[in-house]
Amino acid sequence: MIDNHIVATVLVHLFTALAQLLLPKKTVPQMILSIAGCLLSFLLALALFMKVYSGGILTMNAANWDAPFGIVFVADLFSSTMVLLTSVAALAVSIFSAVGVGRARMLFGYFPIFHFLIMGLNGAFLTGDIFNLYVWFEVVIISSFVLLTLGGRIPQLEGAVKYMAMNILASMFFLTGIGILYGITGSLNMADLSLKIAQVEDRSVVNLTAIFFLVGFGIKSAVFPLYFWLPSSYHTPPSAVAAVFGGLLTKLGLYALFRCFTLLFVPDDFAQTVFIIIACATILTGAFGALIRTNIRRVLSYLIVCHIGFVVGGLGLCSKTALLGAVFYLIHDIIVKTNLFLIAGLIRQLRGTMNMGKLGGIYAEYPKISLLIAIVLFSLVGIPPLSGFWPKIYLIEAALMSKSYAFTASVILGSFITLFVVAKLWSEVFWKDAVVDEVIVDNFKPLKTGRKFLMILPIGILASTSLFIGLNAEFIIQVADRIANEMIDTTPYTSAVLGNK
Amino acid sequence: MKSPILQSASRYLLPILLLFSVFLLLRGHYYPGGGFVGGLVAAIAFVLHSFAFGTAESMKMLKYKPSAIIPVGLIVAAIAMFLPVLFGLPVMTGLWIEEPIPVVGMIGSALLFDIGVYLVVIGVVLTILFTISLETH
Amino acid sequence: MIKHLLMNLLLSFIWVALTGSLYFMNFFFGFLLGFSVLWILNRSEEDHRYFTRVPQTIMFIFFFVYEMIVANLQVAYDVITPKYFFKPGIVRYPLQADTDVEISILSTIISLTPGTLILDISEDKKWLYIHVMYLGDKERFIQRIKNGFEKRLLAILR
Amino acid sequence: MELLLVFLIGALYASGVYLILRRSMVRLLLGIILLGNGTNILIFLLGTITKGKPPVMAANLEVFEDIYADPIPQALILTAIVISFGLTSFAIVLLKRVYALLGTDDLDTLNTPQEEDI
Amino acid sequence: MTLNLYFDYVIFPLLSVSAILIFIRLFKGPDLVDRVISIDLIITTGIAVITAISIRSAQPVFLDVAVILALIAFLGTIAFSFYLDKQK
Amino acid sequence: MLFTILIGLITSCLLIPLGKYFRSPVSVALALLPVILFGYFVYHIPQVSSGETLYESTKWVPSLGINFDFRLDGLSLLFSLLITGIGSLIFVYASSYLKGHPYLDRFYGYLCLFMSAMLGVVLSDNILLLFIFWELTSISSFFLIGFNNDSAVSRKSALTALSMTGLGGFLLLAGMVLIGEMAGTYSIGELINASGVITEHPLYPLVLGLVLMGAFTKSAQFPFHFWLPGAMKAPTPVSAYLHSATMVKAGIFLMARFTPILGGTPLWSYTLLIVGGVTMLYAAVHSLFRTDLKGVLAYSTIAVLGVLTFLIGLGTEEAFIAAGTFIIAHALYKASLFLVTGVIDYQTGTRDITRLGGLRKVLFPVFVAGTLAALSSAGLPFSFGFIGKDLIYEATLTAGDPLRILLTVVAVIANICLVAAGFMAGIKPFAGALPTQFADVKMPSALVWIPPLILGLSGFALGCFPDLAGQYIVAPTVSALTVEPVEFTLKIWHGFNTVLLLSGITIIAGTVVYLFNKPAVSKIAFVERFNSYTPHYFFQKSWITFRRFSVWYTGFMHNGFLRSYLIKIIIFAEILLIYELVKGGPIYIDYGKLIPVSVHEGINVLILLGAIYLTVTTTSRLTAVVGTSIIGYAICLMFVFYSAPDLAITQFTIDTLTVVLFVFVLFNLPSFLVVAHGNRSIVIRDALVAGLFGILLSLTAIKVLQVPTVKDISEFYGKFAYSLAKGKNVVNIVLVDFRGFDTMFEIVVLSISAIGVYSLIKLRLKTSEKD
Amino acid sequence: MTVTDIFIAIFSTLGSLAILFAAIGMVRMPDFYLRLSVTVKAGTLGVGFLLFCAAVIFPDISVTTKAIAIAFFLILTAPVAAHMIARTAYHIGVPMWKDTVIDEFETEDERGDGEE
Ligand code: NA
Ligand code: NA
Repeated sequence: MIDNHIVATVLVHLFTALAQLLLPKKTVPQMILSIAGCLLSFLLALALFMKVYSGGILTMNAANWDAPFGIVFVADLFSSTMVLLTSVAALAVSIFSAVGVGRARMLFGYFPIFHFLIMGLNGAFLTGDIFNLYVWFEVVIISSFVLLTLGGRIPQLEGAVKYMAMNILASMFFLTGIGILYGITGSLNMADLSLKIAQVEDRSVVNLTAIFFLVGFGIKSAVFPLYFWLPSSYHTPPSAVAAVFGGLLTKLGLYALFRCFTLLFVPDDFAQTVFIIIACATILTGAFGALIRTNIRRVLSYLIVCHIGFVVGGLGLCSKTALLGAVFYLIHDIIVKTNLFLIAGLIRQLRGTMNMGKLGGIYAEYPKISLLIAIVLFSLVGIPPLSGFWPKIYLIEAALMSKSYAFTASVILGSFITLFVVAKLWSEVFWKDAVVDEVIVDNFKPLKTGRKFLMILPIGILASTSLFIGLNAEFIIQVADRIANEMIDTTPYTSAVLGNK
Repeated sequence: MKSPILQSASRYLLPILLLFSVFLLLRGHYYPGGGFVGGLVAAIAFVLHSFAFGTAESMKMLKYKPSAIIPVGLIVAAIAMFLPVLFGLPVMTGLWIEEPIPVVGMIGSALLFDIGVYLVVIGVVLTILFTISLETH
Repeated sequence: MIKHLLMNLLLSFIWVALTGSLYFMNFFFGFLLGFSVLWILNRSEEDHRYFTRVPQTIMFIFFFVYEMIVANLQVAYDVITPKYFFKPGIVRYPLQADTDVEISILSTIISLTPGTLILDISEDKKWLYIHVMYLGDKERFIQRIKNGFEKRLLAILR
Repeated sequence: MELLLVFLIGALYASGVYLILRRSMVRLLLGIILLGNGTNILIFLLGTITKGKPPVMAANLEVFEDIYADPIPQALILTAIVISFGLTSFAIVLLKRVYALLGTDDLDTLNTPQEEDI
Repeated sequence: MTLNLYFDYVIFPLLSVSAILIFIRLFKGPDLVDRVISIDLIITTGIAVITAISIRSAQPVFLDVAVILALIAFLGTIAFSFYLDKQK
Repeated sequence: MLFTILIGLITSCLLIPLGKYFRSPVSVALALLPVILFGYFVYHIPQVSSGETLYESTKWVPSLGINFDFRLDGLSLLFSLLITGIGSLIFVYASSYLKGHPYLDRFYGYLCLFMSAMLGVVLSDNILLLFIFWELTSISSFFLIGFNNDSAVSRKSALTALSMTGLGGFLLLAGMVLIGEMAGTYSIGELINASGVITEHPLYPLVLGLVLMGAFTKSAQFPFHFWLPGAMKAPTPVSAYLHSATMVKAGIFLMARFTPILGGTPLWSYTLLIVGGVTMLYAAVHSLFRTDLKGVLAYSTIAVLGVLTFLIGLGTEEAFIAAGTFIIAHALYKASLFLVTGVIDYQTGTRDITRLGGLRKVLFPVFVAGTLAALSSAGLPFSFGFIGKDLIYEATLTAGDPLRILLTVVAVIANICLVAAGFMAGIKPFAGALPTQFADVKMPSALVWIPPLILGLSGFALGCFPDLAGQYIVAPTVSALTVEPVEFTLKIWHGFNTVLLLSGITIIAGTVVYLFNKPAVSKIAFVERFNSYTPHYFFQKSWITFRRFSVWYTGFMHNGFLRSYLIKIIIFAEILLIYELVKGGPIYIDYGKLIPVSVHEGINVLILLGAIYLTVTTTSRLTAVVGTSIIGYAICLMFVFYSAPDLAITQFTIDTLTVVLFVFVLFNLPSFLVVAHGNRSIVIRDALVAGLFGILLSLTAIKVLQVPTVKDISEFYGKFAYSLAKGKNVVNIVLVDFRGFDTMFEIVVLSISAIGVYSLIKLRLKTSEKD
Repeated sequence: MTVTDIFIAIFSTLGSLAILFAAIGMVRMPDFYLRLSVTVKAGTLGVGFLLFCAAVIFPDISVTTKAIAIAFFLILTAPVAAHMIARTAYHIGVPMWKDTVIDEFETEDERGDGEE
């Protein structure tokens, strides 16, 4: 079935970026284009999601070559959900950028690169071809390099060097894995691979291949002990950029990890054990780090790591409940983490710093904004019935079911530290009086009302999305449940792509 | 480091390289070559020129900033990619003019796409090299 | 002169078309044929440069190849025998050629001939600095280049 | 021949890894380049290698009559080469900027203390 | 003895030995410029090898590679000389 | 019932935009909310007391079995009445107590939220739903405790309280999920039926531990009690509401709720008995050493919570009756005492017992309220406290346990201390001479002294007509715990028996202790000497150690050195690869399938290896670049050997351009890689790690080479390249047609990197430019 | 072997030998300038011979033109490259062989009207 709709979000971002490249010196039209593009892409993503939700998996054979001969794009519920979430996050960040990103950065290609990044993410979620996935990964990586370094401050560059080295290493692992995969199957189409890998007699070769994907995607997802790039770099770029990074980049790694380890390789006992160990260690690592940091974005960076452990654990448990929980967590995390980094940016706008020691008094001065932020913070912790709560039930249930007490304990400890850290953050940043001997640089107050609104609006959009996820958990559970089914039974996927061959 | 010998050499090498790059571009469908290599060779032609005459001189010769070529190339390629959608086909599907044209052979969206690639590569390589060169020297 | 060259090429192509075989030797043969025809036809015209220059060029190429082989052999001999015979040096060579094209072609040729290598050219383009492997006598070397490559080259180009 | 290439791949990966573990940023870059080359050859080798049969049809043919080298790994590597050129050039310029700002390419010095966070 | 065998046992070994010798110079240096001209000559030898392979495998397609090498190999040398000149 | 919860939530949400209208005394109008709810619950008393349980259900998250399932049985009713009843008085009290506070509206918002959450906890018929409200109480109490957010101590207390209850909460969640897993349901009604399945499950101890951790942390049982005294930093209405009547009782409620599910086993009983007993003794004794009024009350509250735990642990019908009664009694007198304390604090500016006295002369109505509450707390006849105390002794004495004497003794000792503490809080400030500095203390608004007075009076009212409470509230409560109807009457007079004797002893001994135990600063100093043996100290120390470990661990893992990160990544990959390679068994090579080596190919590889060696070992940047470029050229040649002309061309051009790039960039760097020479052992280590990686990759490659390859896709390309894609260079066809999408976005990658390079070099932010 | 084959064998051998001489020269020559002097020409010549073989063996004008193009490009570029690197070497002071007889470039430099 020819359905160009699948790649529509990709194309929208591509053409938005191209249009912006043609207007390099005009920041306001770029802004408008960006928001319009994101809005359009959001609507398209929503339509795609609805279509897939009601009608099942959709495929599109690029260049009209049947799978497995050409590159195929597949919108199953997992990918279309990811695209939808990406679109929501992108829309929010795009609006925030209008105020949150300086003109100088806009003049040097902030917006086009941002759209290329989103395009890359969408492409990566939708592609059904492993090498094409690599290309999308590279689009994402190079865009993130550029966004990370845009501005060229010393900490930015330092972060970028580490970020770059480890991400390129990850790509190397990924590409090596693709090479081996082609060597043993002669194919690149993921559905085709799924069938062909099952037929390979020498399982140890398959397991070896899996390791390369594990390490490659593991680095991207920032799991223990591959996570170092994340806390080295996420505190450096402008907040709008950090928001995209925090919300989406590691999730792409997780998405790929899930795709690969459900469609291509089915984890054996060893792999499951590895995943569980990784998950526990990741949670603890993130928790320890978040506990001791004082810069908001550094804290958030470690919290990202911590919560990635939750999701990876779901993969390690590999039961339906676990996958459901992991997917739900992923959905929740994308929205909340994006929002938190935007909030960090807002805080910086309000006070000129992100150091908890120097912050304070925001609650007294901006009570309503603070309460809005509180919702997001407590969503992150998983205070019921906010969004982070539901997946934890599934994760704990799955962990207890498979007698994985270490993981259960890690989830509890991770949740507890998150709670503590968030409460402390609230108390330090919002409750505490403004620190007396610190000069408060409030760049928010002098803004025009419209621009203030543009800064708050995206946070509000994302917060309401979080609320929607939390209060309408049944719907999200339905979606996650179907996604988990897709992961466990891949026949619909392969037959949708290959036609019942 | 202006060398008259290099300068005069590059004066005749530049057109040769450019011609050759177009040659590579056009026959890519049949022989080794294509948009990438073509673009790289064309870029090298200008790089050579910049070695001989200085980057500022090369920029002057190009008239447009090399970075302006990038979006043009991308748009050409994107059009080639998007064109089939207008005919109700999946993106990227090859569209062909029925009759082959002498020298080039079959003309189709693939060639348009290759031209886009060619332009992008020129733009990219020159942007990178010229930016660095202008900043440093 | 260009007119003649084009005409000659046209004739070669016609020949190729007539014989129906685009084989290099055939084309070359066609070219020679065309050249003789043109030469015969244009004997009365004043501009004879084309017809003198083609043989001159061919002669020059042969001269160059000859020089190259001889010098190569000399160097080859020196390279494989244990003892070094060369007396290297850098010579300042006064140029007669003055246009860019002339200078480049001349320096290319000098560089391509074994034993000599252009190091640099003076700002005013009057002098070449040539690295020479076997520098017996500086003046003799300069004369050899002047009467050899440069003279023949200028004869063709001017 | 394959074994020789296998050995070569091992050497490329090993040297690449060794170089990225150095303190110098230039070496880091070189290491990345070597790793990239190693990966490319690995893909090339594992996609089976064929001598003297390029996947280009002779002018008079419309399908291959003989065996030919697998074009897919070649296309993949080509893409990979070009992509890594993009990444490498960015990385090189990053090196340049870091050097310009910090006056060193010693990676160990890239540790602005946390107190300087905004 | 066929031409192919002649190439395998004479031409390729000759060229290979040359490459090794040049590489020794590249290794020894002593100056950077020595290494640069070694690269240059290695590429030239490469062109020769490609031509030989093209003949040996009856695939004129490979000559296309040689064309590119011949046309742009010198750019590296120029770049190096540019570097050395500027650095001084 | 859902509306009882929603109404509070909605009110608190409405207070965000409309708050500014409620910062004045108008706020007292908000008390209508709990009053109405109280009325609602009172209305249901007859139904419930007749043994009926009311149910209500609204779909929410059916997949998880979490719906708005509510039940109103005796237990819920008891707590609902307390929550809304005392809540009404607190709402009234607060409007005057916090009059003029700039954030009064927020206070009411939190209070409404909290009340709803509490109602949710007690009304839920689903343990996960219960948990949801449970966590909401933690959060809303966090905001209430930290209400005076400009005070550092306040913030710290809020944080500690949230941490303790939060940690317990997560454990509770795990326990509940496990229960659900065992019984296949989260519904309380169904769980009660499935009780046997759970108690006989091998994981029962774990479940019990998890659930009780939740309950103990929330209801401040030893050794988790220390957050409660800290939480007294909250405004007094909060202390009165949360820490006497409601939130801390949520833990008790939980235990009661789970009694029919998890209870009845020795493990359950002994755990509760021991924890409850230790808590009540520890806290009761502790309360005598406090000088802060609120401190005294806090510790006595903890002690009472211990008593309640203890009673639930006893598990007899008598114990349940006692617990039910005592909950009411305690709520009434403790809330009253807190409110009285609040008035004293508000009017005199101090809560220090050593400085207070004689206030009856200036604050007479308050004095009445305090005295009534203190007497009820002491368990004097005609007070409801008296009934409660009697029932406790009855419960311990009829425990039928070999330990009943011990239990009774423990109860008596604890109660003696509680009597003294009650007097200290309710009588001491009013007794004796009025210090001169308090002579001009004014009478507060009636809104402040009426609520404690009502509470004190109702304590005595119920004391006189105990069966009113007994029949309508306590009995249904007990039957909710025992899951069968119970019959009993609460009487003031039981005749002369052991219980009366014990009551008498308690009151007399308590009064003696009160008279001889002079609160003094020296005593605090005395207690502080034992600080390092307290659980609080232990927890603090552990937390500090934990933090230190975090600092060390984070510093160790994330030490700022890129190469340390990279080596960890590589070693991780190596471990996995080694495992799989070893597990995969020996590696075979089919030499027959290999292509023979030609001289030039071999030499090419040799040169490659040499160039690699040169690149790795050289100390000159430029030589390293020369080395890499040779590597690139040799690879280009290799591509020619193996039929890849397109690759060869691309590799060559790109390699040349890379050289140019390097050259452009490198020349202003120093030419020597001086920093490269590190510690020799590091070099060896890195070389080993790198070498191992190479070997593993080679072995992997060899293994993969043995797998037969499938070529159907590339054959398809060969077959249709010309007929369908109209080209003869298949690689190029793949690039622009078959896999054109790759190429399209590959040029995007290139473009982005060009933009990046451009901006990296050109963009220089001024320090003034913000993000 | 046909006549063409023998013809090709001879010329390819010549070509390879020329390159071998260049390589030997590369190793053996005492200074940079001498090495450069040898290599540029011998290398070009060697390739030229081999290209001639290719032109002969493939009966196709496109191959012939390609061979000519390669040779032409080499002749065009090799001396330029050699000149550039030699000049640079001289500028940065790469030493000449001890037996060098005359260096007029140096005197030029001293006169001060050398480049830059
Ligand atoms: Na000799
Ligand atoms: Na010469």
